[in-house]
Amino acid sequence: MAMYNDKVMDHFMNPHNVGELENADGSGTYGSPVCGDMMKIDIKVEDDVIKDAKFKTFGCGSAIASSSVATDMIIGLTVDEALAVTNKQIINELGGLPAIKIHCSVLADHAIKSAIYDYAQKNGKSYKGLEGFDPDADEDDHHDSCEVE
Amino acid sequence: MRQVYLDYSATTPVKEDVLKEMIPYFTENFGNPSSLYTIGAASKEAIEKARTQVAKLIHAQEKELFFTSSGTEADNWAVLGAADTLKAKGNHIITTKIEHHAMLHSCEYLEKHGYEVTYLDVKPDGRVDPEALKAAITDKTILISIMFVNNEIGTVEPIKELAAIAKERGILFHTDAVQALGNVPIDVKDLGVDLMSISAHKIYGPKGIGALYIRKGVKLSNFIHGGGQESKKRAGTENLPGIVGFGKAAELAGENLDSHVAKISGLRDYFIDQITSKIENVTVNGSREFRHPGNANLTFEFIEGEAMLLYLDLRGIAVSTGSACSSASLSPSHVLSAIGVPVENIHGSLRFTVGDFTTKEDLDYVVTELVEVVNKLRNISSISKTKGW
Amino acid sequence: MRQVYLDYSATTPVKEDVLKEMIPYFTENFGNPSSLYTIGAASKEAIEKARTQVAKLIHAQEKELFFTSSGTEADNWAVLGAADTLKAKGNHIITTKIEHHAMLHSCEYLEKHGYEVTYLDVKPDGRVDPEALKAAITDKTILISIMFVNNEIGTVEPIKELAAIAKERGILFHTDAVQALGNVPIDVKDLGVDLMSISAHKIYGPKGIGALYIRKGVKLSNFIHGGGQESKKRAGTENLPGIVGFGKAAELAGENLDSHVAKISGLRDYFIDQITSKIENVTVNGSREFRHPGNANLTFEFIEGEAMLLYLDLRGIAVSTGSACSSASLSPSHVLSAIGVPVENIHGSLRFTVGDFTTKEDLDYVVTELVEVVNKLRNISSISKTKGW
Ligand SMILES: Cc1ncc(COP(=O)(O)O)c(C=O)c1O
Ligand SMILES: Cc1ncc(COP(=O)(O)O)c(C=O)c1O
Ligand code: FES
Ligand code: FES
Repeated sequence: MAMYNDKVMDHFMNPHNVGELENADGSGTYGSPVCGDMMKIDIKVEDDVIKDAKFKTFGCGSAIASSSVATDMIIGLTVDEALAVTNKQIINELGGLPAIKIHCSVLADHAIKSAIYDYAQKNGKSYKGLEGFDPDADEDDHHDSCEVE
Repeated sequence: MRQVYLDYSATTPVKEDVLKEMIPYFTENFGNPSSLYTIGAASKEAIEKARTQVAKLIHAQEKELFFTSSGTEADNWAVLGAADTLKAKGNHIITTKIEHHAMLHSCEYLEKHGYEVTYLDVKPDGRVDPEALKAAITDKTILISIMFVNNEIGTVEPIKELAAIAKERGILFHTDAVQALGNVPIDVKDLGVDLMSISAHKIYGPKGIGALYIRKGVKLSNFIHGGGQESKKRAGTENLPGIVGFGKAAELAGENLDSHVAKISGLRDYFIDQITSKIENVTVNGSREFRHPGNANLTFEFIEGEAMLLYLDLRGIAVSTGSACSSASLSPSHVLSAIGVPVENIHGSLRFTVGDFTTKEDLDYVVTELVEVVNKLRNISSISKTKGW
Repeated sequence: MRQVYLDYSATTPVKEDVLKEMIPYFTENFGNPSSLYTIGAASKEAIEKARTQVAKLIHAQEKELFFTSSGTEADNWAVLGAADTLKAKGNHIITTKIEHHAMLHSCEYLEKHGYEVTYLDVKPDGRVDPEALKAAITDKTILISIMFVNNEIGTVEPIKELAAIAKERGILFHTDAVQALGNVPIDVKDLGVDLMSISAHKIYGPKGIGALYIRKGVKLSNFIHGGGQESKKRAGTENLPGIVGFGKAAELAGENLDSHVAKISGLRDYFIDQITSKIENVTVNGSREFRHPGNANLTFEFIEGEAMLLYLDLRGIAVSTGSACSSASLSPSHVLSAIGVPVENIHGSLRFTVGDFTTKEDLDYVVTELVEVVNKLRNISSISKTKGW
């Protein structure tokens, strides 16, 4: 498959961390089936460190691979570190994505933020990386971008 | 690993018998058909033989058939040519929302150049309502273009009835028969169409060769200007081996039409039965009755088409999708939209098309693999029946 | 009987190595290049490889090269596309009287649609005078199109100089390089052209495939509308084997350019020497210096070209004529007219073009036969040097 590199294909074929966490500390959903991509992330947090993460994604190869590698990346990070993960890092970790598929990695980056937002809300915490983050507002942006292209 | 090609509507392999006919025209018999000397005349004869073969498949006269470089060029010629020829008469064109991009983008071009285009809705089964066509006609209507068989959902349109409406109003009627050729019987006279586009690579002929049928008496501006080829109607040194291949492919398609249709529709129906009985939340898109014999367009809810396509590809299975995510433009299938498939379901739609080289064993293999792939992807998916969206 | 083909400018046979590359793409590797699955991706790769091969021959970037169905289509696209893109800027186009019909008839079409076209005269040697070009430019000039090498008399035009004039005035410059490709070195950057047409069947590639070079940054309306092929600039399922063949032919043409030119120009010069020394009242048309290496366009006074052509054909020799009588239109060669050949002499003109498979023995045979044919026909002719017309 010329479209995706081997690493992307590997994460797509054998995604890590698929599923849901019972008693998740935080849970976030991002995207919309209308756009063809929707990702849900559950996280387990202990002492401000992400101990576990699981995802479920409706989407293309790139969306699934991004979800897999993004959950791998945040497990073991502190919440602040996880909030600092950008879609660019996700793409780098995957060894690159086709230009038209870049937005699928944005999905993972936003879903992580949404899950942490949920965790912060439930536990009365605040993080610098969440300043100005509004999970619902962003969803509209994403929706727009999926309609235009 | 078994390799199963189920995308015959995208393109077909050239049959050995077709290639065999073509080969000599690349090397020994390479003369320019416009040349007067012997090897030129031999090329000219080969072209005229092919014209007879192709004309026969659609019951046209040889003089009414003009070779082009593709179905796309034939569509462009028909609509842009008619718009130019008839501009004094009017500037309104009627087509449908489910046409191939060759038609839709030609119409968009015309819209930028002073023409008005009505894109007819279709019914949920994918068919055009003749009453809707009647209602759309105005004094300014100069061309009606409605495809014969849709390329995504395989719907066969009521062309004879639609062409009669056009004729009654004295309006030129074009049909894009690229998917119809070799898959449904075609008789241009009986259908009553004025213009018809066809293409060789959908009937086991070569890519890069098509034709436009222009009914005797119909005036149409040229589209490609230059030398006097094709009775001065379509310039450019003729694609000699391509034309010869189209001729042979058309001859075979004519001889095999009945057995081809019986075979592939049988396989297709078997496939749909297997899939719908083994996988839940699957729907068949488009009319079951008026349908391309090889086409099965299916929606698998809760999963995305590109992901399925790639999983299947790794198992040696080639299919295509209506999902936005698999196309360069990222816009979901306009055809599935037009028949009212919800956008989220369009993303989960695949087109399987069965062809002459498909076997029952191939389909059994695909069914087994597909069950696995769908389960696996539904497991990964954030959407499911119980949870909803 | 010996068969001698001396019409390489009309078309060339496909070389065995080229055909060998093409064959698998008809049958096993037939996937639609727009499809995402493996066999589609393999087709896409084959197309990109061919694009690299062709781009290299003209020193273009891959992204600047778009495959078309012929040189004719490339010419149509260039001029009709530019006219459409730049219509707000002006409606004046400059070309020459000696262009191929693909350009001339496209220009005539534009003249019927509100454009004005200046057809430049050429000097008696067939070359455009740069001063004449300068003088023809107006505020409304949007495109200058001048062919690189003429197809009848083989004249090589001073494209670099002419393109520089266009550039200075900010006007788009197109060249029809169909006859130049593989016969003169081409470097689009060095030439400074914006658009360039080429075709495969003149360089031992297949018929029905060409390309348009569009310099990076140049905006050009699409000509064939539809699917997203060729970076959304030229629609239609790609002629996969044709493109692969063009690629291979271009690779070979690049490798062999020097030896090809040396060989055929040597043979051509030998041929002209033989003919002019053995037959009286023969003239060579067009510049001897700036000339296609294989081209010998000769006027045999007092006889008519079609008669010669047919007599030669009976002796296994294939050549072409500038005579009206051998073309469907019966109008004498516009090229020979433009360089001032008297009409009665145009009728007696033949074009011989030497190519890669021509041998000295072939030419000796042709010389012998030609002497006979000319004598015989002059004997029959009602005109002669002594008697006058
Ligand atoms: C309905 C329809 N019209 C037109 C075309 C274009 O034909 P071609 O591929 O020969 O350009 C196709 C296939 O691609 C088609 O399915
Ligand atoms: C100078 C020139 N331009 C254009 C063409 C047309 O190219 P094609 O035969 O590929 O249509 C030809 C040859 O026929 C030619 O010699
Ligand atoms: S999910 Fe649609 S393009 Fe990636
Ligand atoms: S002499 Fe017969 S056509 Fe010219």
